[in-house]
Amino acid sequence: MAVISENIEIAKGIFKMCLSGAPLGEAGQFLMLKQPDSLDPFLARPLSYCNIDKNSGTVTLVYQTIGKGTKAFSKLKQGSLMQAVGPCGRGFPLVSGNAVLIGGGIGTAPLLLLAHALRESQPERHIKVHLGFREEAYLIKEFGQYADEVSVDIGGIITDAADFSQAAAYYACGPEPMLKAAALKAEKAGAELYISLEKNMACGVGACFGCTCKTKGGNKRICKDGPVFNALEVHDVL
Amino acid sequence: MAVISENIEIAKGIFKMCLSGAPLGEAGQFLMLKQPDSLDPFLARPLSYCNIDKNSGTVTLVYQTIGKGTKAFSKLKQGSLMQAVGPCGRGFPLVSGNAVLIGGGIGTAPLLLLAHALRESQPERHIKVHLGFREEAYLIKEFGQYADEVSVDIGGIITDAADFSQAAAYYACGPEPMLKAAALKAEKAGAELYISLEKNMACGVGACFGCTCKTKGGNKRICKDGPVFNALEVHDVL
Amino acid sequence: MSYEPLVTEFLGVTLKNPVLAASGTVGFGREYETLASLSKLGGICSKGLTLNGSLGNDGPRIYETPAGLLNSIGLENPGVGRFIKEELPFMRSLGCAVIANLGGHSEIEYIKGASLLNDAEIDILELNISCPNILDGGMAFGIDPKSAADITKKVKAKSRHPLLVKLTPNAPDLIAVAAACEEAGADGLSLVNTFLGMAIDTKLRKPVFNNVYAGLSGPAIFPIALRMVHEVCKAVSIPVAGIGGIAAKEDALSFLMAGASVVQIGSMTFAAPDTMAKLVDELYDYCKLNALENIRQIVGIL
Amino acid sequence: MSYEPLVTEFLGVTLKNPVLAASGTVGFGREYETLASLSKLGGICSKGLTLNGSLGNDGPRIYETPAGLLNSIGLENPGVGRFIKEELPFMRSLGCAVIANLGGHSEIEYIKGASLLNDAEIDILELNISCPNILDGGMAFGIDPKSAADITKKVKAKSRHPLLVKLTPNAPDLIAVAAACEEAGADGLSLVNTFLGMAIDTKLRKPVFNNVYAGLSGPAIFPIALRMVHEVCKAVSIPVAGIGGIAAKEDALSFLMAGASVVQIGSMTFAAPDTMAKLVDELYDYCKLNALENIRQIVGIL
Ligand SMILES: Cc1cc2nc3c(=O)[nH]c(=O)nc-3n(C[C@H](O)[C@H](O)[C@H](O)COP(=O)(O)OP(=O)(O)OC[C@H]3O[C@@H](n4cnc5c(N)ncnc54)[C@H](O)[C@@H]3O)c2cc1C
Ligand SMILES: Cc1cc2nc3c(=O)[nH]c(=O)nc-3n(C[C@H](O)[C@H](O)[C@H](O)COP(=O)(O)OP(=O)(O)OC[C@H]3O[C@@H](n4cnc5c(N)ncnc54)[C@H](O)[C@@H]3O)c2cc1C
Ligand SMILES: Cc1cc2nc3c(=O)[nH]c(=O)nc-3n(C[C@H](O)[C@H](O)[C@H](O)COP(=O)(O)O)c2cc1C
Ligand SMILES: Cc1cc2nc3c(=O)[nH]c(=O)nc-3n(C[C@H](O)[C@H](O)[C@H](O)COP(=O)(O)O)c2cc1C
Ligand code: FES
Ligand code: FES
Repeated sequence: MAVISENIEIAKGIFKMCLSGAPLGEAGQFLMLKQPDSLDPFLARPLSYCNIDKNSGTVTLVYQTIGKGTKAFSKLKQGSLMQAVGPCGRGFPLVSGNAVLIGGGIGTAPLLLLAHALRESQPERHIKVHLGFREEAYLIKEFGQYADEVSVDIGGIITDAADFSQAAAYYACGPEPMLKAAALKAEKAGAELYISLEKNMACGVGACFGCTCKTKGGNKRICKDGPVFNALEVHDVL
Repeated sequence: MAVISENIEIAKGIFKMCLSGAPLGEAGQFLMLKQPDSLDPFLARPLSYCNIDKNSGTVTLVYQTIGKGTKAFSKLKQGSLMQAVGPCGRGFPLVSGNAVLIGGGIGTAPLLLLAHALRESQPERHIKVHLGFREEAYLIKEFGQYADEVSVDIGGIITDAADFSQAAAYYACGPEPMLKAAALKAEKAGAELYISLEKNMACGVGACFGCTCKTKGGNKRICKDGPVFNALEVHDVL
Repeated sequence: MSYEPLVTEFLGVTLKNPVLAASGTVGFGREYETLASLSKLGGICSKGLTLNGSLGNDGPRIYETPAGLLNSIGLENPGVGRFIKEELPFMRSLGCAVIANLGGHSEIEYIKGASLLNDAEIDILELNISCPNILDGGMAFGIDPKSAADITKKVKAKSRHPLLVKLTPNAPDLIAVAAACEEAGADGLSLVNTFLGMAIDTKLRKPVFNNVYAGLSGPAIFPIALRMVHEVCKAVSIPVAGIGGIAAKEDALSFLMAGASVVQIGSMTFAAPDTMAKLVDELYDYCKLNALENIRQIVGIL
Repeated sequence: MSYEPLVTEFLGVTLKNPVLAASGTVGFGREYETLASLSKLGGICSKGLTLNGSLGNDGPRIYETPAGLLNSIGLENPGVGRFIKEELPFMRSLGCAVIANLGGHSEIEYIKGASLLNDAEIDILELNISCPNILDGGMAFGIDPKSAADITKKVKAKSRHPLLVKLTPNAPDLIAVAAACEEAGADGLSLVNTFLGMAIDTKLRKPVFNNVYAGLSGPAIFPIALRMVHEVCKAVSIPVAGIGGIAAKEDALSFLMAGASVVQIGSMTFAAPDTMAKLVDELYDYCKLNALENIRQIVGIL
């Protein structure tokens, strides 16, 4: 059982939760989180690793309050227990060379650990981050720690800002229309793009076939075979 | 919606919760309490007023952790909201003259407010309190504020200690076997005894007929017509 | 003219809104009058009545379950006569529609009860042929299409009130029962009553309830109740009152979209007494936000 | 000799304990091997297999409900052949009993699937005539006593494995189906599969699931499932596997006391993967504390 060491609102409706004792994982992987001893909500909620401090073993999650589950999370106090199953899924491949990260809204969360990991794995590469928000930006300072350039857009269309002709690999996470636009642009430019998909989940570990999506390589479980896919593989289903 | 201003363990498995903004009531009445926004547990839990500070409007409840509901209560932090419906039921009549209060285990809780009320309504009367506990005593100091004599018994049979020939009225709250023994002794001695009954409740306000008990005067709803009854009235059903 | 998007015609009765209190969960209105703002509602259903009244079942009557509860009240009620004298005047004073829920152990008891209610100023008669907690009668009438149609026809013949027949989800062929009741003259159907369930006291190694089985209600049953209401609404053309596990606005909207003209809220009132009043406000806001002239525009929209 | 109060004979198979993982909730064991300590269990049921495999249903497949969930997986599976080659060896390596759950769209598909499984080292064949999520076949076979008996008899004739027939709570007359399956040669019955339920996306004003209806499971259904298992256990004399909403020890004990010889845990594994392993420990402690020589002493004790 993990313990909540911090749980604060960092922007309107956006919370940061720090856990100690949670399983550690890679950028793009996620945890299935649930308040123990309550059947309401019944299912665990998937949240991506936003950052990990390997020294202290602290996992940071950043989440938006949407419905019942995330609202209940936001009310938990420091010291509360949290059931954390993971690391779930396959994360972002760390392609060597320059990288461009494109995040929309709460989709920025997993990209922070990705920037962190890209920087660590290849300190000299250039990392550019495009972040788009509806109203209020967050995590900007944190991205500054790892990225060379961070451009922030509020209210616009973030994929318009990105140039798909420069980097070795592109990574996108955010709402489906954004992913779709990115996938189209990347395909046209022949760029390598990895995107993170979402679907309602029951088990989160690949056992229930509840989150299957159609890909070029047949049915894939988003929770186990994803959530990160090469955009070419899932292009049709977006 | 009431707010929790304090929620601490005062003895093993016994918690004291203070609420501000909860409806006020009389000794022997109770509140139907529920954590808002959660369906687990589904029903509200009845807890008796243990004390009331009329100046600050603070209600004190003392409860034992039994199952799901009370365990969940024990985990709530200061500042949490609580749905409090009440005041429910009819409380203890404040018979004038000397009084003897007999409490077993968590049944002592409502007797504290009773001692308080008896003292206030007739400052010169003599109030004797017998308290019995399985293992650990609690609320003893608090009873000392209002009662002339407080006798505490651990592990014994509390009704054996009480003399039913001296006071104007007797009040008992505790496990059913204790109430039964008290009712028998009181009847023999011709003493006036009021007891507080318990039964699983759904509404707590008299609407569902879920807590009916048979009395000499016909079916009575424990939540609305009780929980306090003259022992003679319910003797047969104990 | 003011904007009144919630006004609903139901069985010829004009309701302020389509939110009703389900039978057995608000007694005869007194206890929840203020707590649940009953006068704000479209209507309230009385506790199930029987001709001569009843003391109800012995033993435990309430048992909490995950997101619901089992009950075995057994129709404790003062009888139709005393209802009319002692309870109805108060119910009427609330200013919302009054629905009398009538149970019974035999055909003759139903018919006499319904006849007696002809003397009473109620808006709708809800025929409860679905109570699982009495051993003879009750649900037995609602299990089988033929017996359901039979009692519906006979009560309809005697009653001057619009007739709402309340169905049980425990019927082997619910759609056949619904169709049979429509055919037999029911003016509307309400469903679901409680699901037959069980609880065991594992310490005592015996059933919790004296009757062994009891009725399950509450949010737990919502997905099944919704499916049944959807099925029945497609099968009949009389109006339906959707019941079962409604906890919040989304649930009520779901029932309406599935085809129910009104909804009844039961168990959730125990958990949060302001549920129904809040729902009325939220449905109003929903209509406004979605520019609906009347809530009926979403009824059966699926 | 050591104290082994949980060892259970079931359909001629010796199980370490009466705690099984329900079909469809642990896949073929790989993903939950460590998380759910599968090798500690009495056995695990495979995901529902069909002769030639299936890609499952399109659209949303999972929808949370109060204390439960609706699913519309639609039997996504690799087919019996690939199961035997690719999944069974791993399942066998877990060291608990292996139950193959077999679904189908037609009689011939069931029979061929069962025949193919004669080549496989499984302990029990669970005949799934209760899946509500495929449009033809599946539950259709389990709704009616005659068709249930028919398919049971035919599969029994072809299969060399002990036959557990999994029943649907959506059958109009569940007891008749159970009795018919017993009569037709079933060695045991498992129940319940999921309840037909519905969810509506009120924003889109359409059903959440492409198939409109889906299967409800989880603690929400526990009281109804328990009642059904109790009814069936009284009606048949073959062993029963009790399924439906088990979340904790009390629930499992309730099923056993109602007459089930073993229990299967499904949805709760999603919510808390250690549920089944914890249950094994707790049942052991229960036996010890209550001085039971074997857990079977409480089976059907009501
Ligand atoms: C792999 C993955 C990683 C994610 N990482 C993050 C993150 O780091 N931060 C963050 O804020 N959100 C993240 N999400 C989305 C997050 O899981 C949902 O917002 C959350 O489950 C909503 O739960 P709720 O109870 O608040 O909402 P409700 O709408 O009440 O949830 C009802 C049901 O739908 C599911 N659901 C609702 N929205 C989504 C969604 N977008 N994706 C998957 N299931 C959903 C819930 O899990 C639940 O089962 C991630 C989703 C996935 C699949
Ligand atoms: C009028 C009244 C006043 C009470 N005052 C107090 C008090 O001041 N302090 C205190 O500690 N306890 C009091 N109780 C008992 C308290 O309500 C129960 O201990 C509590 O409801 C148990 O809930 P649970 O979820 O912890 O237990 P669970 O056993 O999980 O509860 C399951 C269900 O049974 C009901 N239930 C269980 N035990 C009782 C009981 N003894 N009486 C009524 N319903 C019960 C619960 O309300 C719930 O519906 C009072 C009970 C009544 C009826
Ligand atoms: C305690 C209780 C008592 C009930 N009594 C009656 C009754 O007398 N007559 C009736 O037709 N239905 C009765 N019902 C059924 C409800 O009216 C309703 O059909 C059912 O509870 C499902 O709705 P819900 O899930 O919103 O509670 C009762 C339900 C409960 C919980
Ligand atoms: C996601 C999911 C998939 C399921 N797949 C199958 C299946 O393939 N075959 C089957 O017989 N039952 C299947 N079931 C039904 C379960 O085995 C079980 O009967 C049901 O969920 C009730 O138990 P529970 O409440 O413990 O989950 C499935 C259930 C769920 C939730
Ligand atoms: S959520 Fe179960 S397989 Fe993905
Ligand atoms: S609990 Fe409803 S009448 Fe007492």
